[in-house]
Amino acid sequence: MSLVFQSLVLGVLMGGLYALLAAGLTLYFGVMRVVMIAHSAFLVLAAYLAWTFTVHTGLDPMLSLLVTVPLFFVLGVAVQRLLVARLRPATLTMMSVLLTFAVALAVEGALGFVFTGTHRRIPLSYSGARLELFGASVALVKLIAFGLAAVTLVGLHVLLKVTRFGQALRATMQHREAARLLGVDTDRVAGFGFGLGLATAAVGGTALALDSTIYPSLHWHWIGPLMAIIVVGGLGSVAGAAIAALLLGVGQNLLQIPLGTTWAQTFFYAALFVTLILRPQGFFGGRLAQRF
Amino acid sequence: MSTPGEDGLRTEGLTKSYGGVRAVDDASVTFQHGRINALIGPNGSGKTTFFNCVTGMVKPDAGTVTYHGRDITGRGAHKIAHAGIGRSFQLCRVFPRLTAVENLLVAVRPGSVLRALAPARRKADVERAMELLTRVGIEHLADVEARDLSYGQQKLLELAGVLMADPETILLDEPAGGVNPALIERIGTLVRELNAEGRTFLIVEHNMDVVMSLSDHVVVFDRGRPIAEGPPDTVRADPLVLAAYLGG
Amino acid sequence: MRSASEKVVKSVGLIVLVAFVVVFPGIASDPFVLSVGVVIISYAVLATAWNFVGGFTGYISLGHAAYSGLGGYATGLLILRAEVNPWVALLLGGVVVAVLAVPVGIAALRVRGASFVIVSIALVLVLLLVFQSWESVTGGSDGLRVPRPFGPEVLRPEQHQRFFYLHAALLAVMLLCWWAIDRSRFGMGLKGIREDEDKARSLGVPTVRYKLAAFVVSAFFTALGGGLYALWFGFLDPIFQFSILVGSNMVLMSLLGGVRSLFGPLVGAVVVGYATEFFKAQYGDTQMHLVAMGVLLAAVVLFLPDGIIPAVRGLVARLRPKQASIREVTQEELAEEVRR
Amino acid sequence: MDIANGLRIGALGAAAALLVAGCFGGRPAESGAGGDGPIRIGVSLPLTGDFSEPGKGVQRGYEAWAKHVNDNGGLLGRQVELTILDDQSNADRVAADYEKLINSDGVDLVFGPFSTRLVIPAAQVARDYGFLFVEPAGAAAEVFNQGFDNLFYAAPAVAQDHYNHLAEAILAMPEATRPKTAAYAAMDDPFAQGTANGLKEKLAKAGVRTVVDEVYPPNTTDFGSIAAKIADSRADVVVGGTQYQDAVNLIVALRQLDYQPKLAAFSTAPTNPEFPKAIGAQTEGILSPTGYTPEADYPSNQEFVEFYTREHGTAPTEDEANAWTTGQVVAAAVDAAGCADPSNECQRKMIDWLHGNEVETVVGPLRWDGAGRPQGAHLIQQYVGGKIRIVLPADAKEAELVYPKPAW
Repeated sequence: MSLVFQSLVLGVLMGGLYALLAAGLTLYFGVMRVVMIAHSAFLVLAAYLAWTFTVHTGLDPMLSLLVTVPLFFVLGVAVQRLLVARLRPATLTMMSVLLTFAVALAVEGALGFVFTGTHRRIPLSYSGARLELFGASVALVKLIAFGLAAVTLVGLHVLLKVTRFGQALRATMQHREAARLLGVDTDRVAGFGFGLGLATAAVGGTALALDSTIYPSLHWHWIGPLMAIIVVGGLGSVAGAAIAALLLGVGQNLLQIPLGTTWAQTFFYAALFVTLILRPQGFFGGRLAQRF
Repeated sequence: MSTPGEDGLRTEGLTKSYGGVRAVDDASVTFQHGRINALIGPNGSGKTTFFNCVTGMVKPDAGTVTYHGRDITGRGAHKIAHAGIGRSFQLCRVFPRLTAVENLLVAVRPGSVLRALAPARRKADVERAMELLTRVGIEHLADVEARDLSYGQQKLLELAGVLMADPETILLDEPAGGVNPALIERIGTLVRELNAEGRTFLIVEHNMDVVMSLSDHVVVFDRGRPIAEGPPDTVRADPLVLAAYLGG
Repeated sequence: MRSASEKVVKSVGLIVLVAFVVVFPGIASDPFVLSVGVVIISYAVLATAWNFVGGFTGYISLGHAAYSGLGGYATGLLILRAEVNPWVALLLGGVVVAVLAVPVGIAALRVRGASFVIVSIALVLVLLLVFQSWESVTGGSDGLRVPRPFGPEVLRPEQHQRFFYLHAALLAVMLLCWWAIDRSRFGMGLKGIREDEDKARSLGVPTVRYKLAAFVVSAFFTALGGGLYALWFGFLDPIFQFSILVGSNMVLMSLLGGVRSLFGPLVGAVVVGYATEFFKAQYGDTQMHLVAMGVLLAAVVLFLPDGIIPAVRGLVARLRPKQASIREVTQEELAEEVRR
Repeated sequence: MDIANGLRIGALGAAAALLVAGCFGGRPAESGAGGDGPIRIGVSLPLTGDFSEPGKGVQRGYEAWAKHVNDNGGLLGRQVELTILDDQSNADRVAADYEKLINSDGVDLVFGPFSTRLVIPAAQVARDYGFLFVEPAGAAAEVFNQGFDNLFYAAPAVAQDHYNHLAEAILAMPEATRPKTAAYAAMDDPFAQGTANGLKEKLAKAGVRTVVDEVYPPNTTDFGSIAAKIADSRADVVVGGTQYQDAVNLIVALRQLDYQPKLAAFSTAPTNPEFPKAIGAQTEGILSPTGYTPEADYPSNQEFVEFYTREHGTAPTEDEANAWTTGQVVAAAVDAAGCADPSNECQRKMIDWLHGNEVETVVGPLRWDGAGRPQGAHLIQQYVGGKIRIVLPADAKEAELVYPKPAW
C-alpha cells in the first residue's frame, strides 16, 4: 500500500514537470501549428546552462533562471522569426517538423561538442534531503522541481487569462484570421508565443537538472512522452496538456510496480495510439486537433 | 436524373460550433433542384461553415443533410462528391504544382482498384479535360503549372476541375471574389449555361449585383441560420435582411 | 523541354546509370569501397521507399526506421525461429510489416500532418522499448545475429558484391513501381493530396484510402530494404535499428534529391552517403557531424525545399537559349503533348 | 514528373557515383606485409556519441602502449603505428571502419573497439578476413556465444564473473549476519545486466532471496519508482548492474527514500573519478568490481603505471588498463608467432598460440577458453575512509570489507 502511495506521489511530481513542458509544446502548436521537436533539446540546453552556472559560480542552479528565462524567450522569438516564419504556409506543419528536428540535432551536436558526452550532475548539498508526507517520502529536489513547474504554469495561466497580450495570444491560437481582423498583430503574437514556450523549457531544464544527470542525447528520451501528452490532451489545449501530463505521469509510475520500467514507459505510446484511434481530437478539449 | 423543381439538397437543424461559438445554428434549408440558389449574409454569418458541413469537409454537431431524400450527413467528403455534389473554395484552391490539365485529371474516378493503376493520361480523360479547359477558355495553358497562372485563370481552372467530376449540384464559394468585371461576366455566363444543362447551383457571394442578376432564389444567413429566403427582389426588400447587414 | 534530342540524352543517362551500377563492384578498388557502395545503395533503397509516402502524399515520416527495423527483425526472426529460407523470410518479413502498417496508418492518417509526425516518431521509440526488453523473442539488448544467406565458401568481398546487386535489383523494382504509380490515376490522386488534401477530397479522391495504400506500399519496401540490409550486415541491435537518426537520414536524402523526382532519393543518398564518408575522413572525431546534419537539413528545408533535381533542372532551363513564352506555345505542340 | 526527365538526372547521379568510386578507389592498399616498415595497427573507437567517454579512455591506453613499445625498441624490431578511426558509437560505422582498416588502409593487426554492442559486428568483420581480434571491452556472455574463434577478451573475467569474490565473501558470512534478501536493478545492456545477473544467480542458489529484480532502458534518468520498489522491499543488499549515470541517479533516489541497505554494490560507476564528485561524502561503503588497480604488483603493471602517470599526470583507470592489456596480449602473440602481417597464415599462428598459452599482463596472467573467455575474476573494491580500496579477495586486499555499510 505504501508503495502505491509512494508511486502516486512520485507520479504527481513527475507529472508536474511533464505538464510544464507540454504546455510549451502546446503554445507553439497553438500559435503556429508547429510541432516543435526541438523543445526538449532546448530543455537539455537549459539544464546544461544551469550546470555550468553552478559549477562555475558555486551558486544555486535556480539562480541561473534569471539568465536563462529571458535568454530563452529571446531565442524563442528568434526561432519563430528567423526560421519558422520563413516557411510557406501550405507546407508549414510538415516542414516545421523537419526544421525544428534539424534545430534539435544542431543543439544536441553543439552540446556534445562543448560539453562532451560525459554525464553531468549538479552537485547539490540538499540532493538527498527529503520530507515525510503521510508516510510517503518526498525528495526536496523533486518538490522544488514540481514547485517551479506549478508556479510557472499558474503564471502562464494568469498571463493567458488576464492580460491583454494573453487575450491576443488566445485569440490567435483559436483563429488566426479572425484575430487578425480584430486588430491583433498575429505575427508578433506568434513570436511571443514561441518565446513563452521556450521560456518554459528554460524553467523545465533547470528543474530537470536538479534531480537528474544530463547528457546531450537526453532529449530523445523526453520528446516521445511529451508528444504523447499533447495528443492525449488535445493539440493546442494548455489545460488539456496539463491534465494529460498528470494522468500519464501517475499512470506510468503506478504501472511501474507490476510491469517494470521498460514496459511502463510504453504506457505513453499506448495512450497515444488509443487516443488517435478512439478520439483523434484528444480527450481534454483541443478542437484544433480535428483539423491537424 | 432528377427533375427540376423537386427538392435537391436539404438540411434539417444543422448545427456546428467552434469553441463556444455556433457557426451554424439549427439551420434548416431546402434548395430546389435545377435552380441557381444564392446564399448571402454578413461576414461570419456561417455561410462557409454551412458549405463545409454540407460537403463533408467538417462533421456537423447536430442535424441532418439529405440529398434527393438520401441522408448524407457526416459522410466522407469524397463520398459526397461521388453523390454528385461538387464545390469550389473561398479564395480559390487549385493544386499549385500540378499543370492545368493534371489539376483536372485528379478528379477522374478510377472506378476499381485495378483501374486506379491505369495511366492517368488516358486519351479519353485528357480529351475531356482539354474540352473543359477549352470551355472555360484556358486550353492554351494546359501544361502550365497552376501556380504560374493568374488569379482569374486559377478561378477558371478551379471551376473546370469541379466540372471534371461531373457533379449535378455545384457549390461555389464567392466565385466573383477578387476578379475583374470581364471575368465575372464570363463566369456568370458559364454558370447560366451549365444551369441550362440541368446543373443546380448554390452560390455564396458578396457581390450583390452578381447575386441579383444570376440567382433564381436567395437564402439569407445571419448568425448561423437562415433568416429569410425567396426570389432576389423580395429578399432585397426584406427589412430583416437590411437589419442584419446594417446592424451587424 | 521534351524534344527528341532530349529523349536521347535521357536514355543515354539511364544506360550509363545502369552500366555504372553493373560495373561498380568490378572497378571498386577494394572490399571497403564496395561495402561503402552497399551502404549507399541501401540508403538509396530506404530513401526511395520512404518517398512512396513522403513524395507522393507530402506526409513526412521521421520514423521510417520503424519499418526498416521491423523488416530486419522479421527477416532475422523468421530465419532463426521458424527456419524459413532467408529469401522467403525476406519477402514474408515485408508482408508482415505491410500488414502491421495498416493499423498504424489508420491511427496516423485519420487526422492531418501533426499527428502523423507524432505517430511516426512515437512508433520508433516504442519499438525500441519493446525490442529491447522483449528478450525472449527479439534477443533484447544482446542483439540478434542474422545468419548469412550464403555459405561460408562465399568470402566477404563476394558477399558485398552479391548484396550490392541484390540491393540494385530491389531499387530497380521500386523505381519501376514508383514510375508506374506516378503516371497512374492513383498517383494523380496522391499528388492531389500532396498539393491540397481538402481540395482533393472535394473532387472525390478517397484520401484516407489512398494515403493508407501509399503508406503500406512504402512500409513494405522499407521493410524489404531493412531485411536485405540485415542479411548483409548480419547483426541487429535495437538501438541502431530503431533510431530516429536512421529515419531522418531517409528524409534528408529524399528531400535533398527532390521528393517529386523519380531519382531524387537516389541522388540524395549518393550525395549524403558520400558526404558522410568524406566528413568522417576529414573531421572524424567531433560531435560536429550532428550539427552538420542539422544545418544541412535546415538549409534544405528553408532554401531548397524542392531538392537538387528541380533546382538543377531550373538552372539548366535558365542557361539554355531563351524559350518561347508559355503563352505562345502552339496548338500543335500542345496536341503533341497530349498524345505523349 | 515523367520518366524522361528523371533519366537526365539519373545521368547526373551516375556521374556523381563515378566520382565517388574515383575518390575512394584512388588509394591502393599500401600494406607493408613482412617488410621492416612500421607495424600498422588499426582500431575503431567511439570517440563521439554515447560511448565516447570510455572510448577516449581506451584511446589513451592504446596510444600510451604504442609509445611505450616504440620507446623500447618496438615489436619484432619494428615500430608500431596506430590508425584510430571514430565509429561515432554506431554499429554500422564500426563494421565499415574495420572494413576500411583491413582493406583500404592495409593494417597488419587490429585491436578491438569499445562496448559490447560494437564488439560483435566488429569481430564479425575481423573473422571474415581471418584477423586476430583481441578486444578490451566486450565482456557480456553474448560476445562469446557467437562462435568467434579469433576473439579474445583482454581482461580478467567476463561480466557474469565480475562479482565472484563478493559472492564467496557473502556466502562465507556467519548465518546470523549474512544478508537474507537482495534487490537487483540493472540497465538493459548486455554488459551491465550480465554483472548483476552473475551475482544474482550465485546468491539465489545459496538462499539469498531476490525481492526486487528490475531492468531499465539505457537512457532512464528518473529512478524514483525503481528506488521506491527497492526501498519498499527493505532488501539487505542492493546490487546495481550499472554504467555511470544510472548508478548516480539510483543512489540519490535511494537516499531520498532513506533506504539503508547493509551492502550496496554497483558495477563500473564507482570506479569513475566523477563518481565521488557526483555523490559527495555518501560514497562510503559502496562496493564495485574492477578488473584493474594501479596498486597491483604484477611486474608489468608498475612499469605501466609509472609510464602512464609520467605521460598523463594521473594514474590509469580500468579503460586505459584494458587497452594496454590488449596491446600486451597482441604483442605476446606477435612475438610468439614471429610475424605481424595481415596474411591468414600469420594471423592464424597468433590465434592458435593465444588459445594455448598464458600471457602476463597488467591485470595479471590471462588465459582463455576456446571462445575467448578469460578465466579469472574481478577484484572487489569498496569506498573506505573516502578512498576506493581493494577489499576482496583476501590475498590482494588493501582494506577490510566494511559490513554492514554505514548509512548514506
